[in-house]
Amino acid sequence: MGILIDENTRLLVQGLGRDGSFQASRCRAYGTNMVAGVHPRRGGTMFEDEVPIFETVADAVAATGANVGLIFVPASGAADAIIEQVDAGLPLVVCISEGVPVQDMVTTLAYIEDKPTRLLGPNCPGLIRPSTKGKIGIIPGNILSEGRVGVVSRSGTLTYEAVVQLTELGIGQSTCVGIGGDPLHGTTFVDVLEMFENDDETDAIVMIGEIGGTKEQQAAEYIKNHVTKPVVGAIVGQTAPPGKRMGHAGAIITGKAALASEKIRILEEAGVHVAESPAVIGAKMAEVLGR
Amino acid sequence: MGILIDENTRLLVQGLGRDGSFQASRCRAYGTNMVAGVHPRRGGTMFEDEVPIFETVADAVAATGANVGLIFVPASGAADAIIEQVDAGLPLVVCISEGVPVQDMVTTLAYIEDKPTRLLGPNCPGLIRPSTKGKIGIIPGNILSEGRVGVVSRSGTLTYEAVVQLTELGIGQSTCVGIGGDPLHGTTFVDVLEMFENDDETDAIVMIGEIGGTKEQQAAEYIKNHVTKPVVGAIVGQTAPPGKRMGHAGAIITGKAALASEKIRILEEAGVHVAESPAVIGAKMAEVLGR
Amino acid sequence: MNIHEYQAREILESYGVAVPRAGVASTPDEARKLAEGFGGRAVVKAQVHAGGRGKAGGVKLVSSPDEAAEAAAGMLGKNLITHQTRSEGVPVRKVMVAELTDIADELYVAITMDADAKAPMVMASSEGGMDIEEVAANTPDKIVRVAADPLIGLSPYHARDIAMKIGVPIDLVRPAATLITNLARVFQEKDASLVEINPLVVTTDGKVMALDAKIGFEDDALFRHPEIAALEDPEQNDALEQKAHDAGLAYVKLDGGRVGCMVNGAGLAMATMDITKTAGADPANFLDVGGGAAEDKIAEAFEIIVSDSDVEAILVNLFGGILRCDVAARGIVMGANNTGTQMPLVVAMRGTNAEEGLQILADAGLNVTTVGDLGEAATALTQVLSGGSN
Amino acid sequence: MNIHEYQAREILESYGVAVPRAGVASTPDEARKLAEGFGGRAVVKAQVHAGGRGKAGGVKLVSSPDEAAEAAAGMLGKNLITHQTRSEGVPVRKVMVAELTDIADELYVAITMDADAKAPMVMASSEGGMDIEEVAANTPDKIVRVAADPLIGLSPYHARDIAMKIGVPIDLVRPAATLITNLARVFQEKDASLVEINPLVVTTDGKVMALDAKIGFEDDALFRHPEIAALEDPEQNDALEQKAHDAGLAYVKLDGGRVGCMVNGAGLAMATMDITKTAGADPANFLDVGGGAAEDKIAEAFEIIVSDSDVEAILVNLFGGILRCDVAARGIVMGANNTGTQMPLVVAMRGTNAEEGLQILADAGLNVTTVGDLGEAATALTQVLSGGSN
Repeated sequence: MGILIDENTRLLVQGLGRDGSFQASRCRAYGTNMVAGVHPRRGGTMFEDEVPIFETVADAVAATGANVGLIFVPASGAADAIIEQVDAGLPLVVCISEGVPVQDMVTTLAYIEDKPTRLLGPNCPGLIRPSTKGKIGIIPGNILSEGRVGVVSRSGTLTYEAVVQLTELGIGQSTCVGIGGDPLHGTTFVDVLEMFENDDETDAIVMIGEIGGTKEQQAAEYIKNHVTKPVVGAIVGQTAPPGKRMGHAGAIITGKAALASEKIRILEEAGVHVAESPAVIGAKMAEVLGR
Repeated sequence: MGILIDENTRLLVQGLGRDGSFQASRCRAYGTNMVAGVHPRRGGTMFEDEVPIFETVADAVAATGANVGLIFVPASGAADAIIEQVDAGLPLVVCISEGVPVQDMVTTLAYIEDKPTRLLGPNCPGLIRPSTKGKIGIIPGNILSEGRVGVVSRSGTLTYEAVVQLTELGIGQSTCVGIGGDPLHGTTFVDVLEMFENDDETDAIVMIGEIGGTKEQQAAEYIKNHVTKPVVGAIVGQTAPPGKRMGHAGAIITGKAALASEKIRILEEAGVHVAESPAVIGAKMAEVLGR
Repeated sequence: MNIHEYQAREILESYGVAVPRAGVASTPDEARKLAEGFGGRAVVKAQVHAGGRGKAGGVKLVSSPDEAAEAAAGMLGKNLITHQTRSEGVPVRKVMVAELTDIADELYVAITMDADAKAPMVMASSEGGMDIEEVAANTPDKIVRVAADPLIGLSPYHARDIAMKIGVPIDLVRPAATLITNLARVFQEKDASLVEINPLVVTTDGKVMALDAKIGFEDDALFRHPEIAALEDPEQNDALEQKAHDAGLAYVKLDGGRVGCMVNGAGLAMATMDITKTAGADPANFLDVGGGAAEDKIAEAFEIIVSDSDVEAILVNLFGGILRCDVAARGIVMGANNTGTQMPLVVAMRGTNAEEGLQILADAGLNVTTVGDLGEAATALTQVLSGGSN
Repeated sequence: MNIHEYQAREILESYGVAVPRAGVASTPDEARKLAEGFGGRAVVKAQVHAGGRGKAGGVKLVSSPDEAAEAAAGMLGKNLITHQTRSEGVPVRKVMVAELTDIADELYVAITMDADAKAPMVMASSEGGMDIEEVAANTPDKIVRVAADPLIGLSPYHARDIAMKIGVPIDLVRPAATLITNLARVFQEKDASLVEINPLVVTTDGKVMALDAKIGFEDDALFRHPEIAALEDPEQNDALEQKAHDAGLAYVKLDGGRVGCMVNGAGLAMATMDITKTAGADPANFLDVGGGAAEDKIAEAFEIIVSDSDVEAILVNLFGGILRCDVAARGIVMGANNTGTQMPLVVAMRGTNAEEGLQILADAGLNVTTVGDLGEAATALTQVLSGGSN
């Protein structure tokens, strides 16, 4: 079964600048079926000689039946790109762009609330599913191995770290999802936990959180009440001082609930196996799985 | 059965200035159960020694179980009052205020779209239902007689004219609803026509339209497909010149569809009995009813 | 409320919309100096609240400062008569002098409020510089219509899409889209009823520019835009309409009618106008005295009707509610006394204190025919107009 | 981005928010003249980007122009040290001199972004003039919290409700509500991260006024507010943080740490900091070099870490992706050469061109301990810090 993407995934990439083109190319190389690109000034041309580029998302969807959108446009235009993809009816939109103004996300999240589109991100690495060779985003495909552990994280490179640890211990992954480091984002921990819980390809879950906000608390609440599969957790930022933003717009300690220690406590209360340090996420999962 | 209000109607009136107080008093005199007033500076006092006044709509609803809101606040605050009443969960909100900025209504109508509240107005005379002695607005109670004809209109005083004609011919009314003269308003002709069609207290319908917009066309389309009860129609503004606003913000001829003659043609095509002049609305209904 | 082109140009400029360099002149000499500043070649445009200026001689291309002064002299202080003005035309007090623009393409874009979409609607076309209603009638597929979202406004991607669809060259799509987005911001932030750019031009040196601009504003929202309200030019309006507006009355002068109408309520006022037609006459005006009019306001309304030289008879149709008929009657008597008119009145009064009101009119010795309803009013009016009397 | 109080006051004033009369002075003489304008009685406030000024001597009440000059002289050109500043304090270049206000009541109102509500959140309290975090901790029921609607903003009725709940006298509820609505407009239209008025005062002569104002802005949205970006005062920031910021690096100086951290990715950077802790040391900084850093940017990041005098060892943890490890290694070598440092480096490099990168570091003769993962990094770091070596 799997989550978010499958064999029928048809990828549309919006924003084919230097980084966007590089990453779109990597998605294709991993095996993802990219069916369309969107670039207002390059409509009518081809991407890598094989994928048609359109002026607008609506045109691209109409012509190619694309069903997943991936956004690499600059932050100033990212919210508009999300809305364009939502209006075009794409069921899944993944926004990689970092630095989207938070007020733009206030508007955008409210706008899409009653729309049938799921948004992942912004400021996220996207997702990857080894079993179907599906990669929507920038997670390096070579570090993954196919398997039955789902990974969900607020961070990009830290996710890679965790995946490497798992892979090195022979523990493969079902799907790996980065929900992003911004305080206002689309898909949440709870959303992904629910998908993994219902996914027959996933046996256990790694959830990597960080300081700031209360999304980990909401995840803990959900895990306690709804998740039967084992969850290994990690929270980074134990050494971060209060009031300082740690790179991610959302990673800032603004009160007790935002502290790493508080999040760890609540996750442990919810039955999550919290790794003692980010170096032992893989080891913790091996322990939990009895390997 | 009846429409919009019934024996359980509990009226809240917001905006108890000179006109609002006068009209609230008339509603009570007609027999309407007014349970609360709202006025920020008069919270804790009583209206006419019997009805408590609250500072906020939420407080008033919580304390009194009000289920219909009536708004008389000045136009500049009318949209905010509508939103306050919607947020307080009132299922029916009637806004009498005239001159509400159209951009305020753009926002307000979009805001309430997925809320469970029905809005009538703004810039409307409200509604009145003789059988339950319910009056929510400013339609003079003394001109009505109880009966089985439903009346719906964009105009205030013209509605009174039609009601007087009916009453003088011995034709009583079930409910009389003014949807208002603004181009952007809540409840439409189609909404009220649907209610009358489903109302076991209504045998026939009077619908009074005017120049401007295409709401009468939408009504005609609905009547053709869904209304089995006889409908007598009237359209005023046959002598109005194009491009000039006839008092009502919505009463302006901006193209062919806005013309009275065009609306009459389409209503007649839909099977509506259109009165030859506004002077014979009652006579037309008498003819249709075979009296 | 309407404003002049030069005022619209300034508003657009403050929103970052590209417009030609221009200035406004009240004298031929000022026009000369402005044209000098643009190197002599310029366009001189009469500033009036009406379209059709070009055909009426209100727009002149000039190729020297002297010609600019001459063109301005030919417009300033005169009345300009176009197909959109009343018959005597409207006075020209100012001209706008603008630099000439080398045009590669003329496009059209406008924003209005759309009652069905319940949101601002952008209408755009590749056919700029023409009468857009003709374009809409003859080649409707050349009009692009996109509604803004009521809550988040016009999305940039929509603006880009519109620019592409009306044929903006691909390299200019971005500035054109920004311009369209800014027009939508003007519309929304200033409570406009219309923002119309005709033509929107692509210049030969690769710019997108609003060559002519028309902006109208919602009267109901002027209270929150004092800077806009201050732009009003009462002289451009019909004198009677302006007087009624100042008195807070909804009044519209109708050409060629001879029956003055005085009614409370817009719908009933239109019905009353229609009734005069069935009586074989044309209404001279729309007039709604409103809900709670006091005696002196009624008197003023009456005087405005009487001072219309086309009017031969007056049809009064009042439905007492908040308005009390006795108060209205006293206002009519006051107005009649002030003007000394002996014009015949056909009067229907119903509702609050109607009998008292009719008695007051009768006691005042006015030339009144009292009727009971709209049908009787039509009959009575026919009699009155055919020379019959009560 | 933060701005000074006097700048925040000007923004509020432009939105119609009532503020005390005030001016800004760079010299004692200017302060004297301002105080004269207010009749001598005034408050002199040091303009620094930090709270806690009162207790630190940065706010002085004066009763004559001379006293104002004296107070200003005591602040200007000095560093002010408060509990919110770094240990050496921040320089005072300007003071604000404001008229004294006769206060009847002190209230509190602030707007921040709320991630759970996904909308701006108004927090208000009857307990103004105090540390609001203490109020929240001790008497949470004295804090009113109301979220603005994400699409239509803060409704006037909500603002009115807030004003009533925090005890604004009934006759002043309307102006207080307007003030709160205007704060919400500032927050939204200027892309603020914080608008805080503490205290919001009710004056003895019946006005509602923002006596002290703090406004912060979202860095990510500064591109659309050049007028706000221009208000930045780099001198108020930590010098290293400012240098990193100018270089486009996300860097935060951490007090008392001795292990410099150089990482790509914010999450991995926090993880790396946490790992240093497990190795028995404190991290000296947070540093994310970002996704696609070029050689010279890496070099600059390295130099910033080295120039922190607290740093004794550096932990490099890079995950090659868009970032290529060979490029990063060359940047590190460049930075090491530029600074001449011999500091021990513990380096984990994984992903794109990792082996090539490690080889470059080895060839350069730097004091490098290479590790394979985070766990090994902790072990190696412990050894390095205890004087052991590779």
